[in-house]
Amino acid sequence: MQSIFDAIGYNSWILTLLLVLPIVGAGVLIAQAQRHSSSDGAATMSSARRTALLFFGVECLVSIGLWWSVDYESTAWQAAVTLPWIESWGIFFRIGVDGIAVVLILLTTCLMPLTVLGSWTSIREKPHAFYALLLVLTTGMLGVFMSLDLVLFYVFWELMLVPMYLIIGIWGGKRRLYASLKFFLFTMLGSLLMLVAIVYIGIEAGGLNGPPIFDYDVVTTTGAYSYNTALWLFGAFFLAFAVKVPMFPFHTWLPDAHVEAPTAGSVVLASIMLKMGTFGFVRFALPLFPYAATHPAVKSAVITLAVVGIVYGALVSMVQPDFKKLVAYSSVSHMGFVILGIFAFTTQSVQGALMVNINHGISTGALFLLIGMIYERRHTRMIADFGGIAKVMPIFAVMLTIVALSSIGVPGTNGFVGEFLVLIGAFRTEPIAAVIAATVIIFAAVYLLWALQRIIYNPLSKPENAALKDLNWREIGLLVPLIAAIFWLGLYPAPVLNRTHAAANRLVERMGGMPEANITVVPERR
Amino acid sequence: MIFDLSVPGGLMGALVPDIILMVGAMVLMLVAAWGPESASRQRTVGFGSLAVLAVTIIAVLVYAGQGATAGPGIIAVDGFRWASDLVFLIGAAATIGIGIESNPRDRFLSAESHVLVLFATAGMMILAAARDLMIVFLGVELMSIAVYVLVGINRSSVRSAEAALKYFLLGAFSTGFLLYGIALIYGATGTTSLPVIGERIAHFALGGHGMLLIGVGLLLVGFAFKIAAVPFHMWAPDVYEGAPTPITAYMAAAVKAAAFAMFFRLWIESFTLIDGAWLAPIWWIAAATMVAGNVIAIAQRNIKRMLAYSSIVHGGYLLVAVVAGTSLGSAAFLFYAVAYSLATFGAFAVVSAMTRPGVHATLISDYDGLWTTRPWLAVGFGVCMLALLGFPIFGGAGFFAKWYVLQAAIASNNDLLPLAVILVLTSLVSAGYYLHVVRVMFMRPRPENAPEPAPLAPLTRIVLVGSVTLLLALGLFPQPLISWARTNAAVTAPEARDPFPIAPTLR
Amino acid sequence: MMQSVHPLAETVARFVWWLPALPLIGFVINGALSIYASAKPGPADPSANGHDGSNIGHGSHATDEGNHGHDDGDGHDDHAPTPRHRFAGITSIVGPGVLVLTFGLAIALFVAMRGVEMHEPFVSTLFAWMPVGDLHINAALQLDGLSMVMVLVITGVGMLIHVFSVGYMQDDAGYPRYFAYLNLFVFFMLLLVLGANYVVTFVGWEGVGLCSYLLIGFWFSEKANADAGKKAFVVNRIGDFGFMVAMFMLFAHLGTLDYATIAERAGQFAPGGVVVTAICLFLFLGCVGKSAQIPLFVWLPDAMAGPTPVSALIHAATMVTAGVFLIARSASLFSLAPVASLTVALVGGVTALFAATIGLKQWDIKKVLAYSTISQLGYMFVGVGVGAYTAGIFHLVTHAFFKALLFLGAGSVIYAMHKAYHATRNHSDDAQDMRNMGGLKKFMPVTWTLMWIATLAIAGVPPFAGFFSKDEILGATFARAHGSTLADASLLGMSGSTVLYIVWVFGLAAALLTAIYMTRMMLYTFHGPNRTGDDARPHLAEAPWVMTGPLLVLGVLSAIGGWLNLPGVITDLAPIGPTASLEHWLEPVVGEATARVAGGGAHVAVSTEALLIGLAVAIAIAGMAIAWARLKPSALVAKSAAAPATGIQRVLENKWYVDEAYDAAIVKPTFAVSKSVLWGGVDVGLIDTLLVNGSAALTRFFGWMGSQLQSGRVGTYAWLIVIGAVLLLRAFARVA
Amino acid sequence: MLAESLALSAALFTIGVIGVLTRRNAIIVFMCVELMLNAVNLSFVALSRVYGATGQVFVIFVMTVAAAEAAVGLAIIISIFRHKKSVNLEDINLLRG
Repeated sequence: MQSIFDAIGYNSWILTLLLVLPIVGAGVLIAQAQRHSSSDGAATMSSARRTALLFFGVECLVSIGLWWSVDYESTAWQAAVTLPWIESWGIFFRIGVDGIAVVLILLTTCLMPLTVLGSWTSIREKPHAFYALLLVLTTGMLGVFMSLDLVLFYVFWELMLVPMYLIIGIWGGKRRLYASLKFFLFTMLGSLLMLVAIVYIGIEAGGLNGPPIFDYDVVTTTGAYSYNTALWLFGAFFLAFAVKVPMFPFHTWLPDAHVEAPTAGSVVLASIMLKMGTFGFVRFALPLFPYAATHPAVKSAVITLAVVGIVYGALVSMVQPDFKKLVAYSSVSHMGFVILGIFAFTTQSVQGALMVNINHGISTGALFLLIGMIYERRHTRMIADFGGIAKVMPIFAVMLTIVALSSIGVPGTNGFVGEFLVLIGAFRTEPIAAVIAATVIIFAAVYLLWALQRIIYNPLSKPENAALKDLNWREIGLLVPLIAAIFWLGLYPAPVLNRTHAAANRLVERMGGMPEANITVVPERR
Repeated sequence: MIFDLSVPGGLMGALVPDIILMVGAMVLMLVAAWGPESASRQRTVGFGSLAVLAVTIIAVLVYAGQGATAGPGIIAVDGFRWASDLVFLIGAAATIGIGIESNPRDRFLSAESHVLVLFATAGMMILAAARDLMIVFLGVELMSIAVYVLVGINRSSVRSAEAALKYFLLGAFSTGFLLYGIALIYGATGTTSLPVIGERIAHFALGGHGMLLIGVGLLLVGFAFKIAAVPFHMWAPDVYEGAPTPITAYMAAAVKAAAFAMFFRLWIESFTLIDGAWLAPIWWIAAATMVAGNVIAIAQRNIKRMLAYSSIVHGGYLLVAVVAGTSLGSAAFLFYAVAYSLATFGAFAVVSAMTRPGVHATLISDYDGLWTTRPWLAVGFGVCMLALLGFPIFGGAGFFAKWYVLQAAIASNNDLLPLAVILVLTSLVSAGYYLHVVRVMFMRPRPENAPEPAPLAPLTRIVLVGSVTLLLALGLFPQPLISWARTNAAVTAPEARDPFPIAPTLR
Repeated sequence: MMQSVHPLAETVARFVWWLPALPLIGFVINGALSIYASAKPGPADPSANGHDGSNIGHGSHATDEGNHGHDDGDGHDDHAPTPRHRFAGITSIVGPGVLVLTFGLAIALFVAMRGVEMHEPFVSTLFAWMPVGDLHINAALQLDGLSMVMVLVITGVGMLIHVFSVGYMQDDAGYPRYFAYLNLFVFFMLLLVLGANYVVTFVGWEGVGLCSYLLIGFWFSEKANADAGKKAFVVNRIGDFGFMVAMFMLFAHLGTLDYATIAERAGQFAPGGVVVTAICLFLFLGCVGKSAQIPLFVWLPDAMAGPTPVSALIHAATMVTAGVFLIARSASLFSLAPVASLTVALVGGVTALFAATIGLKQWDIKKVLAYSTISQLGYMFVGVGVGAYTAGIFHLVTHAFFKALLFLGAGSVIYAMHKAYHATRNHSDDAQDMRNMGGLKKFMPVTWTLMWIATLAIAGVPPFAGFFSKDEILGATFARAHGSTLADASLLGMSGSTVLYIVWVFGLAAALLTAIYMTRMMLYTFHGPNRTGDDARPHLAEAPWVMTGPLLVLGVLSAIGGWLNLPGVITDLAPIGPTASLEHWLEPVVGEATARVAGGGAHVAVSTEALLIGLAVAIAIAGMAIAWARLKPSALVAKSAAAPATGIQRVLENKWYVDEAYDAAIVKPTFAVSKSVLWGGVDVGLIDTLLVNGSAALTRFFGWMGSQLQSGRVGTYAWLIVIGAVLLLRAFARVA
Repeated sequence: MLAESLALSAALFTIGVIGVLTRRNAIIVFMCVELMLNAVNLSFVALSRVYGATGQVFVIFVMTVAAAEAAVGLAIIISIFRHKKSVNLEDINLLRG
């Protein structure tokens, strides 16, 4: 396997290709849009979605090789590319991956074709623009996972913002204007301060006379900031990532954005964009400022926020009348687990956090796709408008149940593996936080099962629901990979864990956490 | 090419581009005045002006390409001058380009408007070249008087007249301050030559000289007025709203750039040694400008007023580069001026295209759902808005402009981090109104009764497409522009020893 | 740690993974059939023509906890003959078939195990599940005495119940779905007992909870059923929380979650130490949830909403006993934590008595059995709590026999009642209410006989199974109170000895009540006059052989189950069988722990032991006699005519209002706080309205203010310029 | 003598400023601006006594420019008078906000 990849030089071009391909796709779509401007809507829609699916499909296929081609144990960046960009400012086009990034990249590339399928019939207005934006968004997201230059990272980070803003704002629901602006401003608030911090870091690293240096490897190893400075800089990064994650209390953009976004928007937002925040912590905020991040006050504050978010998100989820909002708040809860896991600084918890990242991407993505499917049929997301539809949509019911169980974290599904690892790891350094966080397995069951009951169980009392059609082949087909992933990661997560292990361990070691347990049982006195 | 400025020939040689422009402008003025106003004359003079500009640009490029320098004298012959000149000249070309097409729509056909743009540009070029306070004054007035007239050029419009009156009265008022400042500096140092002022401040340790400081303060008032910094900004929204749209763009971009160019030279050549005195005031002016401009812009409904406040705000951002004060700051200014001018002209090209004959107020809500009828117009305008917001990639070079300013601020020895933070936080506020425009264009439905916007006239289209393309291209590959800005950053030019050092008697 | 080669390695034991795999295959097949049927509705197929909802409704005619006529809305085809599911044939073979195979394999394994001397469990590692740093969690199965006993019970009883279900569920529209769930349940249950570490056990633990959820809510279009399923899951999750925390602590302190390694390293814990006590208490929280002990028992009575065979399998014989299993499995830990063990015993004892009191006044036949189950589970916890792990497991096994029999018998009764009501189009009367039964003896003689056997067994009448196991628990409790590490510890300010005596008394009292309520149930159901109604009476009849057959087998087991573990005191007296075979069988697993709990404690004298046995028998018989004497089935009236209960009776009938109390104290406040304080207050109010939109509004307000300042008057502007100039000059003057 | 001249210049300048601030007639305001400029001229002339001709040259420039400015200014004032029939600055506030 390896030799085949070497023979075609796979590692030398794959990352660049992944970034360029969606842009090309967007260009093709725009060209198509010009041609289709006068023809009828159905033809426009089908040409747009076919092109988009083609590009996303190719993107997905070519990316899969990364799974094997990359040396996960190596401490060097894999598939790295360095090109000059803005030399006089010390900014380079420098990309590369490690195990953590590969997994997230694959999550992205594999999920995107599904979002196209999920939008297959629901995007009727300006479909070319929609898919073009989705493609551009993909480049932004992949770029974030690959960037090894702070400025490049920031550019990709912001690159995601506008397409998503437009996707929510143009194709969204009733309150889309409010939601999209809120999304934009929240995210920008965080990232602008990070921008200042990045400039500062670069100039510090460059020294008085040289140009600034933004090379990841340099800035993470040379930064010798005073404690105070490090705290401020960390704070700036923290805010950017905390908003994106989102951590309590910076989360209120999320429910609005999720609810108003079209299905594809919600899926991308939940499944991938939220991961940017946690990825940012792992890749940038923590390695850059290990002392600030492990400062007891900082650490306990972050862990407290994470735990509050976990419990709070779950409790607020329970009382949501809107299914999408419910899932949105549940995201707050799930992402809290990721933060808890990362900041507990043990191998298990960090690896678990990475798993939760992926699991949340899969499960919540699937939930939003499912919501999209019934929304398309009923044009409502209110839980109270449903009930008993398992009778008329049995396959939908099965799918929704499986996905909900995965989100609840029932063992055997992916959800369990992540949460379990986070908690068992976090317990070693943050026992109280872990125990409080663990209570959420109860609330998660309450909010999701209650919603499940009110949607697919209970009497079929609403006449509008009686005629609902069950899922068609396209819908089943797009869910099946997700369901398969749910079980695969639940039953045999070892391939993923092995791939992220080295990178996670490096982080934990750098942060002075507990890479390996050091069990010394001191006999207690009674 | 080295010009000896002490002989008339050398001086003339160093001023060739300026002279080309002025001579061309005078000829065209005669053409314009030769007969009655008419559409064809307006166009003829307009294209003639463009031709003059083109020749001037070529001259500037030739001079810049040859690396022309000069000995001591009253004008500077250096990269900073040529770089600034290019910004003004291209801005003027864009103004005239839009004006040729938009003036008839606005129901005035005065061919003089284009010529006046040339004169104003000549003033700016002189300003950028000035190494003597007298030349500074001359340049300011040449520029300002022409612009006073330009603002009121639409005689049929009461708003235009009101704007002109306000601009004129307040402009003259601020000129008074500027002039008094010059007088006091002259009084304190005994010279009007910028490098000599600098030398004497150093030589005689004038850093705490009261008259000098008050002079500099008054000079600053005049400067702050020209760039519409808070609290000297009040004229700007009214004037920008009342002036013909191309002139508004011209004021927002070129006039402001000229003032900054003058200021950078002034500071770097003369006043680096009294940093301590004026850093704090400019710091506060910059902060106030960013905060107030952004906050008030939020409340605007009229697109030109909104852009006026936006221009105030960008003045504030540039002041941050000024406070940074290093040559990095002036390089940042050059970069910023280009990016900002591109975005401004792009935006005003759209505003001009969207202005309907006889309707004076262009509301932001007129852009509702523009995307559905004129997608590319909306995209172009959106790019300009994001550029003004300083957003990467989609805002093109706008991001790197802001980046440059931040970098200059943070890299300077002065502790400007708080100002940098204010800059980014107020940028967040600015997202509120820039995105509002994007949002009305893309996310609101087009009202049923909304008129179909007229197709983009060719020159306006060139301005828009050119601006947006350049913005985006420079947003992806800013390196050439950075190199250009760096090599042409304002530096202290070599100056012969002060021939007759006279100790200032006034203490 | 690894021994050379395990004696079982080369035997059939290497196929141990087929045990869970077989039911899983059954699940996949049945599940696929179910989905296929609903996705591809064939012509004339009732199960999926967009109206299968009504057919599900039909299915529930077979049994229902509440109002018989719940599906009135579908009256149009209510009495058309209900066609069977089109895949009923395959399902009837696959569903029970996989269980038969599994049971066969279990027997083979059992035989293989008997053939070898085993000191260490046989662990079969399938693959590395979660290898993370020093945390190595394998998907591994463990075969030892304890898991073998459980496997036999699960597959054996499970097989019988599968067979019974073929008859019971035959007309249900969700027939394949039912068997899919049931197979899945067996899969998870086997995983639970076979797991070689806590995490695999936890998979099964949660999995059975999931199946329980799905099966309780099997007829999901009834809100009450869906509610009950959800309640079961959520309450179980409270317990699972404890289980998880226990695992975290184990890993943090011992660095492993494998049973074998934990047993090795448990010695690192100080006996009675805080950590091990906490671990055990958290584990016990898990058990409390799963096994429906106080305070988390509330879900089990509601769980009776599921089909009756489900109640028999999941909510009586197997799943709910998982807690007992877990404590036995963790015996090495519990034996080090006397306080935790005492807590287990005390909770078990209190639950046994408390649930029995409620059982006294229930009218729904399944509810009686449900509370009886809770009560009996309490006994088992007393057993494992006092360190008599074998006794607890013994009772678990016998209980599985007789309680499964009771439930299936009840199912058979309900089946008959339903058929009768269905035939007479009676939608108003409750087929599960004992007040509507009476005198069924003559209609269903087989069921009657078998259920009496089970009743005698549960009441503790010798020589039926329950007698031996219950007696062993009570005896052990008494002995431990007498002297053991438990007796030396203290709980709630009482000495361990006192606690154990109290538990013992509770156990005796519960035994009395058990005898009373079981006799009451039998009397009201089978004896006295019939109250079903004159129309329906002729339709009452015995169930088909496919249902009575399993009953028969269970009847035999209930009768002779006690022979599994005959006490020495009896075999000494009369050599009717081998002494304490189960104890020997489990000795490698729990022997050490049992001995540790017992400490050097004095053995109870044989005479005392005999006395205790006599006391137990006396109590059982007394209870039955009291019931027989006091209760007059002839005085009962049908449910529709019954007067509401008053006083303590009403309190009992309403289950001590525990549900209501929880609702008012926990559920409602949590929701209210979440909704008004967290969502309405913090989220919408504080963060969104005040901070987010507030700052936006403030900015806009300042913007508006600023633009008001922009008056349009040149004078104002000039003033501002001058003010600015003055400020500027002041700043410069300050420097000068 | 120099100090007195400069003081007078400052006083005149201040008077001009106060005039601009207080008067409402556009022409009078403009005259006040002219007063300010001439006050500065006085400074220049006075300073020339110390430093040489530069100040006087400057004065010539200022006067020239002021003349040009006056021409433009009066034209603008006439233009607004055409529209408004008034040169009272209080009446000229169409543009605001």
